[in-house]
Amino acid sequence: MADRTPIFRSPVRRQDARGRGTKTGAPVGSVVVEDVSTASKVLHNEAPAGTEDTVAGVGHAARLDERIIYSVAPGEWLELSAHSPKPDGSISPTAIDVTHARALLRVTGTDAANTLEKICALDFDNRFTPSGAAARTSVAAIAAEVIRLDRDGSPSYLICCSRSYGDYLHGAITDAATQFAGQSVEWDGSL
Amino acid sequence: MLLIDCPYCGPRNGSEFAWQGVPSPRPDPASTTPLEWRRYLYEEDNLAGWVEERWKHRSGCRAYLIIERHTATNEIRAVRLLGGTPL
Amino acid sequence: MSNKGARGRLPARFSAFDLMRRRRSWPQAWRERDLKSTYDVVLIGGGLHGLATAYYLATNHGITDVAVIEKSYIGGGGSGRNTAIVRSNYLTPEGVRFYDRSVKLYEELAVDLNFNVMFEQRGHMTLAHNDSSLRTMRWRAEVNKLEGVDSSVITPSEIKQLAPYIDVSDHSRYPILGALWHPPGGIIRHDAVVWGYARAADAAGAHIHQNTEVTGIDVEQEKVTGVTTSRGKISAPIVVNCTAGWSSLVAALAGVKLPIVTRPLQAAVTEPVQSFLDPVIVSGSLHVYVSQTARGELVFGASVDPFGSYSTRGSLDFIEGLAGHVLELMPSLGRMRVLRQWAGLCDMTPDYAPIIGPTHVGGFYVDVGWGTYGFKAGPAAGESLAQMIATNSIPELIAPFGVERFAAGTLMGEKGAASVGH
Amino acid sequence: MTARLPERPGEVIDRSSSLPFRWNGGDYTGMAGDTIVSALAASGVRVLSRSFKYRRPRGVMTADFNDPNCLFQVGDEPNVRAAHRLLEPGMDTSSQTSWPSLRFDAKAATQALSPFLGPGFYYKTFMRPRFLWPVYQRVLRTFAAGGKPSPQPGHSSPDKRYAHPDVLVAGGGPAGMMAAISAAERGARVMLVDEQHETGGYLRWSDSDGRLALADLRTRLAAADVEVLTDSVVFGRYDHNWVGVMQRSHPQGERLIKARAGVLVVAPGLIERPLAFEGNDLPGVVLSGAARRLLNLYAVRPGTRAVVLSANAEGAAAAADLADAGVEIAAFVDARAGETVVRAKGRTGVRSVELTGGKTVEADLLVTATGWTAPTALLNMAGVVPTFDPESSRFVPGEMPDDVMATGGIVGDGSVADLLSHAAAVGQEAARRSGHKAVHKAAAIPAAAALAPPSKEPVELPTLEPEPHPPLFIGSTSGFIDFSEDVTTKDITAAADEGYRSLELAKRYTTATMGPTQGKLEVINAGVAHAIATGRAIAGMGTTTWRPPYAPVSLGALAGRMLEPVRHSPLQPYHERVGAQPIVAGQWIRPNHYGDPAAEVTAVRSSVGVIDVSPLGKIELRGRDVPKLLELVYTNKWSKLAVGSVRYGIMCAEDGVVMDDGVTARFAEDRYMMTTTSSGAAGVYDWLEEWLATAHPDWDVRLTAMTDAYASMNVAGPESRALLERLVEGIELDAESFPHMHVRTGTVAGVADCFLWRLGFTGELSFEVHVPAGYGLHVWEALLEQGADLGAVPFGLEAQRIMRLEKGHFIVGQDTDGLTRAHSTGLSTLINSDKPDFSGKQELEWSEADSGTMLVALQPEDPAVVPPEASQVLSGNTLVGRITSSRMSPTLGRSICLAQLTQDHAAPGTVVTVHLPDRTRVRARVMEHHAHFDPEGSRLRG
Repeated sequence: MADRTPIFRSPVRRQDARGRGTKTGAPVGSVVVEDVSTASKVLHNEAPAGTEDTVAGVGHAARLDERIIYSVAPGEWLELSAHSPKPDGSISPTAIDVTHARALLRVTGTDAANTLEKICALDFDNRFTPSGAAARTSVAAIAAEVIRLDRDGSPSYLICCSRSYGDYLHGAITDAATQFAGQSVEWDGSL
Repeated sequence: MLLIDCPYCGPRNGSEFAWQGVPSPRPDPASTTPLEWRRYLYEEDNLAGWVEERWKHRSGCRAYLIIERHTATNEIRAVRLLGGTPL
Repeated sequence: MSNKGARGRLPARFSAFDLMRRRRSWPQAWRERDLKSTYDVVLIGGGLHGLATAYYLATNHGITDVAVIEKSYIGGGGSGRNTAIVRSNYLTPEGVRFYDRSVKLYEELAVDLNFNVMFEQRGHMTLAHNDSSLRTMRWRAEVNKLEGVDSSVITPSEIKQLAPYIDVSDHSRYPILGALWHPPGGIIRHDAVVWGYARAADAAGAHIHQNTEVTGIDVEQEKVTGVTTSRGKISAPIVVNCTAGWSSLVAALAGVKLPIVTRPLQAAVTEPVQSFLDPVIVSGSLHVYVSQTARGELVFGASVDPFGSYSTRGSLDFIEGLAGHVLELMPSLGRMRVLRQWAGLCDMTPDYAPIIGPTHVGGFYVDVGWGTYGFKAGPAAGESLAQMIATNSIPELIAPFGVERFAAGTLMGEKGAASVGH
Repeated sequence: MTARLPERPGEVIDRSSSLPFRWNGGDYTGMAGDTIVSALAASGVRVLSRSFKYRRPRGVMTADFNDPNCLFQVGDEPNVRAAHRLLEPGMDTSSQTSWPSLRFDAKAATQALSPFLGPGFYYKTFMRPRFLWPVYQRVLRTFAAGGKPSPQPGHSSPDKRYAHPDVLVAGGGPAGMMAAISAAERGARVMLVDEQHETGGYLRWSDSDGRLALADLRTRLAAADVEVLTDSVVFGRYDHNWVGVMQRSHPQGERLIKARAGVLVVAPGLIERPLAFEGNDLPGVVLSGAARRLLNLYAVRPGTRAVVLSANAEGAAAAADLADAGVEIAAFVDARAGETVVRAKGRTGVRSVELTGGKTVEADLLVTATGWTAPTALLNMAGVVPTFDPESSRFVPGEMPDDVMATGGIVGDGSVADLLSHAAAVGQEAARRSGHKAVHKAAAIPAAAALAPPSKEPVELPTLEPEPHPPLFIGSTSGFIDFSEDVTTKDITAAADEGYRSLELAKRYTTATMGPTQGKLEVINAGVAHAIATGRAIAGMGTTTWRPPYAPVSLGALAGRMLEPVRHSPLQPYHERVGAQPIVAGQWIRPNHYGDPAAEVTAVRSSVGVIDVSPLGKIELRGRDVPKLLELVYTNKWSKLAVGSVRYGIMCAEDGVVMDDGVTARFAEDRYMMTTTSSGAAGVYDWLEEWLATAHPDWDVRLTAMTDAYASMNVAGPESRALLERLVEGIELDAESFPHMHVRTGTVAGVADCFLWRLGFTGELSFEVHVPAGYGLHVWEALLEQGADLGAVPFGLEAQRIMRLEKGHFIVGQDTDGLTRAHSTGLSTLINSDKPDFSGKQELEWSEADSGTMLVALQPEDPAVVPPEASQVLSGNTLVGRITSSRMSPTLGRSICLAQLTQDHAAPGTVVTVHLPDRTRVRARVMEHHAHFDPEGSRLRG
C-alpha cells in the first residue's frame, strides 16, 4: 500500500483572473475570490439543532459557532465548516457528507455584487439579498447556491456548486471580477 | 423571460424552471387498454388560453409547481406547489 | 407539370420582355371574391399548404370549386415566418422520399408557376461536433444515398472550403468533426412561393378568401358537412385543416383531438452585408442554423422554445443564445447586428413527423404536425393532399404519416435527427 | 470648402482638438464631439452614399442614428451609423454601396431601368432559361447592400449584466429625465437610458430657453440617485417586463444589460417624418431636426440657400436657426397655409425646388418639417395597440398594462412645462406601482430607507394631448418612402394594384420597412400610400408590428462572454499532464486515449489498466421505499437485492423505449447507490424525482446526486486483483469473499470511505473503485505507481468502447435509438412482466410479438473491412438495418460489429449485405452471441 499521505485536491486549478474580454478602461474597485472547496459540507434533511430560529426556512443562512448553515430547498440544510470532515460517526445517520461533491468559492468586497450580477440574475440589493440570504439559482449557466454572509462589514458571498463545475465557475467569476481589479487569493481558512 | 414566483424561492427567471406541460392522469396500469394508454402518452388539449401546467424549479429548490399561465400572452396568474404541500 | 389542365383564365405572363413592355399595369395576382355558400372542397388556412393544395387540385385533377379560407392575409403564418430552407436529407426513408419529391417540385416551381420563387440551391451543411452527431450524419447520408439523394459526410477542411468564415480549428468546447453535405439544399423566397401558388390557384379558378376566419366546423353523423366562417356558412363535403400552429384549435372544432403541442420557433435576421456565405449552415449541438439571403442579410433560426405557447413575441434569451452560438461557428461576425427577430408557431408531434390524411370524421382531413418542417414540405404535401382528395385514396408518399400511428404505438423515427434539423 | 460655423452656444464639439481620419481613401479632420458625418459635413462633403437599388446619390437626411443614408464601413465594422458614431482619431471610414467609386457608380445604370425594376420585378423574370438562373443569382447577390464583415476573428467578448430597476425609463429627453428624477426622489431604484451621447433630447439643439431648462434638469438628475446610461438603447421589452438595454459606450466595451423592470416608462419622444415627393432623397433635402442638430450641436452649415417647408413650429425654428447661421432663406413654404413642395431638382444634390403653382426656387438646401412618427415599438412589444389619430396625424398609445407607462412626446405635445409636469406624475406613479415587492425576511430595513409605504391610490396624471397637425404624408409627385430599400410611392401603389391589398403583403412585396431603419422613418408614409392606393380611410390604418430589437444590436454584445459550462473529473490534472487526447462528451471533457487505444486494449486484456469513469451518474437513495422505486423504474426484479449486492438494470420510458441503463448496489438495509450513464445522469435524477413528486409523494425515498462526490476508476484486467491487493485495506478481494456483482467499502491507498464493486464493461476481471473526489488523484496516481511492475496503464474511452464491443455490451443512444424498445436490445430476460407495474411495462407487453428490430453481433466475412458506424444493411435491395457500432478488434484481429436488424434477419447465421459509404458492399454474418469474445464470461468472473 502507498506510504504517502492522501492529499485533498480542490477542483479549482486556476489561480489567476484571466480576463478574456477586451479591456480598455483600467480596472477599478475591489473584489477578492477565494477557493473554499476544502471546507467540509454536510447535507441534513432536518434543521440541525440550534438553527430552527436563525435558518427559518428556504432562503436563509446563518453562522452558528464556527459553522455556516443554510437552506435553499425544502428539507435540505447544508452545514459548512472550516474544519476537515468530522471523524466517522459524529454526523447524524441521516446526514450525508457532501464535502467531496461540491466546490465552494467565496467572493468578497465592495464590488462582489457587481461581479456576481454579471453572471447571476438574483437581485443583489440589500432589500432582496441581505446578509443572511441564501438561494439556489443559476450562476454562469449552472445551478449553484449563493449565500450572503457579510464578513467584517464587507459584502461576502459563498458560491457552492457541483465539484466538476468548480474550475469552470471559478474561471467565470474571476473573469467577471477583472473589471474590478478582482484577484484570486488563497483561502484564509475561516468561514 | 418569464418571471415565476416560486413559493419557496420567490420570483425567479423562467429559465430556472423546466416546463412539463399540462399533466394528464396516468391510467390504472392494471386495467388500461392500448388506446387509453396512447392517449395518455400522446394526446394534448393544446389550448390557447388559461391552462394549469406543471413546472419544476430545476435550477432552484427543485419543487414541482402548478402554474396557471395564459398560453397566448404568457401571463401567469397563479403559482402553487404540486399537491399543495404546506410550506 | 403545367397549367394546361386548368380551367379559368390564365394569369398575365411574367417575363423580362413583358416587364419592359408593360411597365405598370399588371392585373391583380389574385382576386377578392364573394363567398359562395357551397364549395366542393374547403381548405382552412391560406398558407403554403392550403394554397398548394388548391393549385394541385385544379391543375392535376381539374377540381376548381375550391375555397381557401384565411383568417388574416395569405402567407401570414408559418409560411411567412420560416427561414426558407429547403432540403431533403432526412433520416427515415419515408421522410427522405417525401421531402425529395418536394425538392423536385421546388426546382420546377418558378417555371410551373411563372413566378420566380428564387430557389437558390447553394447547398446545405449540417455540422457535427461530437461522435454521436457524426454517426447520425453518416446514418442520414447512407439512407439518403440509398434513396438517390445527394448527401455525404465531409471533413473539416472541405467545410472550410465551402464556408471560409467557419472556424474549424480544434477548440475544445465545440470542435467541428465533420458535416453532412447536401448540395441540392438551399434557400428560397418564401413569400414568393406563397404568392406564386396563390396567383396560379386563383387563375385556375380557386377562391382565396382572406380576412375570413373559420369559427366552426359542421359535422353530422361523423361526417363533415361544411364550415361556419366570420363571413357566413359554407357547405362542403370535404374540409381540410392546413393551419399549422393553430391546427389543434381548428381540429377541435370538428371534435378531433391531436397529439400536438404548439411551440414557438424563433428566428432573426441581421443587417445586410456583402455576400460571404454560400451554403446553409446548421449545427444541431449548438441549436442554430444560418444562411445568407440574396439581399445580404444573415437569417438565423434555432430550436423551438422551451415551453408551449401561442405567443409570437419572441424572447431575449433566444437572440442571446443565437449570437453566442453563431460566434462559436463564425467568430469574426461579432460586429454584425441583429435587425429583427420574430417567431412562428409550430405544431409539434411526439415523433417529429407530420400527420396527414383522414380523421375519424368523414371528409375532414388533416395536414398538420409539420412542426418545423412545414415549408420544406409544402409542394409535396399539396400535391399528395390533392391526389388524396381527388382519388379518395391515400398516396404512397404520405401513407406512413397517418394519425392512426399514434393509437397503434408505431411512431416514426425522425426525432433522432430532428432536434434542430433545418 | 469648410462648412464649419463660428462658435454656437449649444455646440458639443471641442474646437481645441483636431482628429484626423480617412474617408474613401482621402484625409479629413474633425473635432472631438463630432460624429463621422458631422465632420464630413463640416468638410463640405455632400454625397455620402449610393442607394441600394438605383444607386442614387444620397446625403445626410436625419443626422442621427436612424439616418438611412449614413451607413459606413469603419475599419472592419460594417454598417456603422456614421451620423451617430462619434469620430475617433485615425478612423478609416468609407461609404458602402458604391462601385467602383462613390462619385461614379457603374450600377447607377439601373436608374435607366427603373420602370423595369418595379416592386417584385425579380419575381417576374430570370426564370428562363433555367440553366442561367445560377448566373442571375450571382449577379443579384452583388447588389446586396451593406458593408463587409471581417473574416478575422477577434471581436471583443464583453460582459453582460443583470439589473433590477424599480423604474426603467426609456428615453432621456426632458420627459424621461423628469420621470426618472421624480421616481428616484420617491425612493425607487431608477435606470435612465438614452440613445444620444448626452441626456436632454431635443432640448440639446433647441433655443436658449431650452438649453436653460436642460441645464436645470441635468442638475436635478445628477442630484437624484439615478443610473444614467447614454449612447444606450432600450431595444426590447419582453414577457414580464424583461427589458434589453444595450450600453454602446461602456468603457469596457459594448454591453448588454438584462433588466427586470418594475415599471417601464416609455419616453422616446417623436421621430421626424420625411415627406414623399420627387427628389426627396437628393443630398440637400434634410429634416428640420437634422438641420438644427447640424447647426446647433456641430456648428455645421448644411447649405447656403434654403427652402424651408414647414407644417409645425419646428420648421420656423429651423428657419430661424438657419438665418442666424447665415444661411439665406430663399423661401419659407407654410404647409398650414396650403403651400407645399412639388419636387426637388438636381443631379448629385438639390439645385432648385419647385413649389405649388409651378414656381421654381434655386436652393441647395430643402428643409422639411412635416410631422412625426411616434416610436411606439416598446409599447407594441408590451402588447399595447396604438391607434392612429387623424387629428395629429400620428399614432398614439392605447391602453397599457400596469407595468408599462408612457410620457413625453409619444403621449402628447405641449410646452416644456407641460411635458415635465406629466412626466413628474408618471415618475411618481411608476415608483408607487413598483413599490410593492416583498423584501427578504433577513433584510434589516434601515430608518433612512423607511420610505412612505406605497400608497394604494394611483397618482392622477395630468392630460397631455397631441396637437393637431396637417396630414402631410405623400406629396403630389412620387417620391421615396423607404430610403434604405429604394421604395417609392409608385411602388406601393403598384403593389396594391397587383393585388397585394393588405398592408403587410404590400410591405413584403415592395420590401418597404424591411431595411435598416425598420419602419422608423417610413411606416406611416407607406401605410398612407397603401391606404390611398386601396381606397381605404387613412384613419383605419392598422397599427404596425414593431418587432425587437428597436435598434440593431451587435452579435458580439448579445453573445457576451461564452458561458458554456464544462465539467472536469478530479483526475483531469493527470490527463492533461500526460497529454491525453480529449473528447467532448456532453459537458464533460474526457480522455479518449493516451496515444494508442489498441495498445491500451492489449494491456488490459493481458495485464491491467485503469480508466477514469468519474462522469458515471451516481445517485444515493435512502429510505424504506427505495425497493418500490427501483421496481418501478427498472424493467427487472429488484425487491430481493441483498445487502452487499449489485444488479444491472434497464430503464424504459412509458412508451417502452430504452432510456438508460446501469447498476444499483445495496449498501445497507435502506441505503442504495444507483449509477446511470454519464449522459443520462441528470435526466434520470429528474425522472426519479418526478415519479416521487407526482405519483408517490407518500414513499419514503430520499435522493442525493453524488456523481461529483466520487472519483470513479475501473481497474480492469487479469492483474487487477493483484494490483488492488497492494492498496486496499479492509476488504478481502478473493473471488469467494468478493464475488462478481458485489460491493464492498474500505480504504484504498490510505483513503477511507471508498467503495468498490466488481463488474466491468470490458469483460475482464475488474473492480470499479469509487474514491471521495478530493482524494481521487491521489488514488489514481497510487494505482499507476503501484501497478508499474504489473504493466498497469491508463486507458481511455476508445479502448473501453473497443472492449465493450468485443463483449457485445450495448450503449444506450448508440446501439439503441429513439424508437428502440427494451426487447430490441436482445435482453428480454431483464423484462419482468410479473411485476404489477413498471415504467414501459404496458407498451413492452403489447409490442412483445412485434418488437421491431433486434440488436445482434455481426462479423464481416472479410475480417479486414470495418464497416463505418451507420452503414446500412441490405437484404437484396431492401433496407433491413444498420451497423450501430463497429471496430477493428485488437484482441481478435478482425472487424466486429453490433447492428440493429429487422427480426427476420436477426437469426444467428443469417448473411446480410452491408452497404459501405464508398458504395462498395461487404457480406456479414449474424453471430450467435452478442459477445465476440469470451461469450461465457469466464474472464469476468475470475
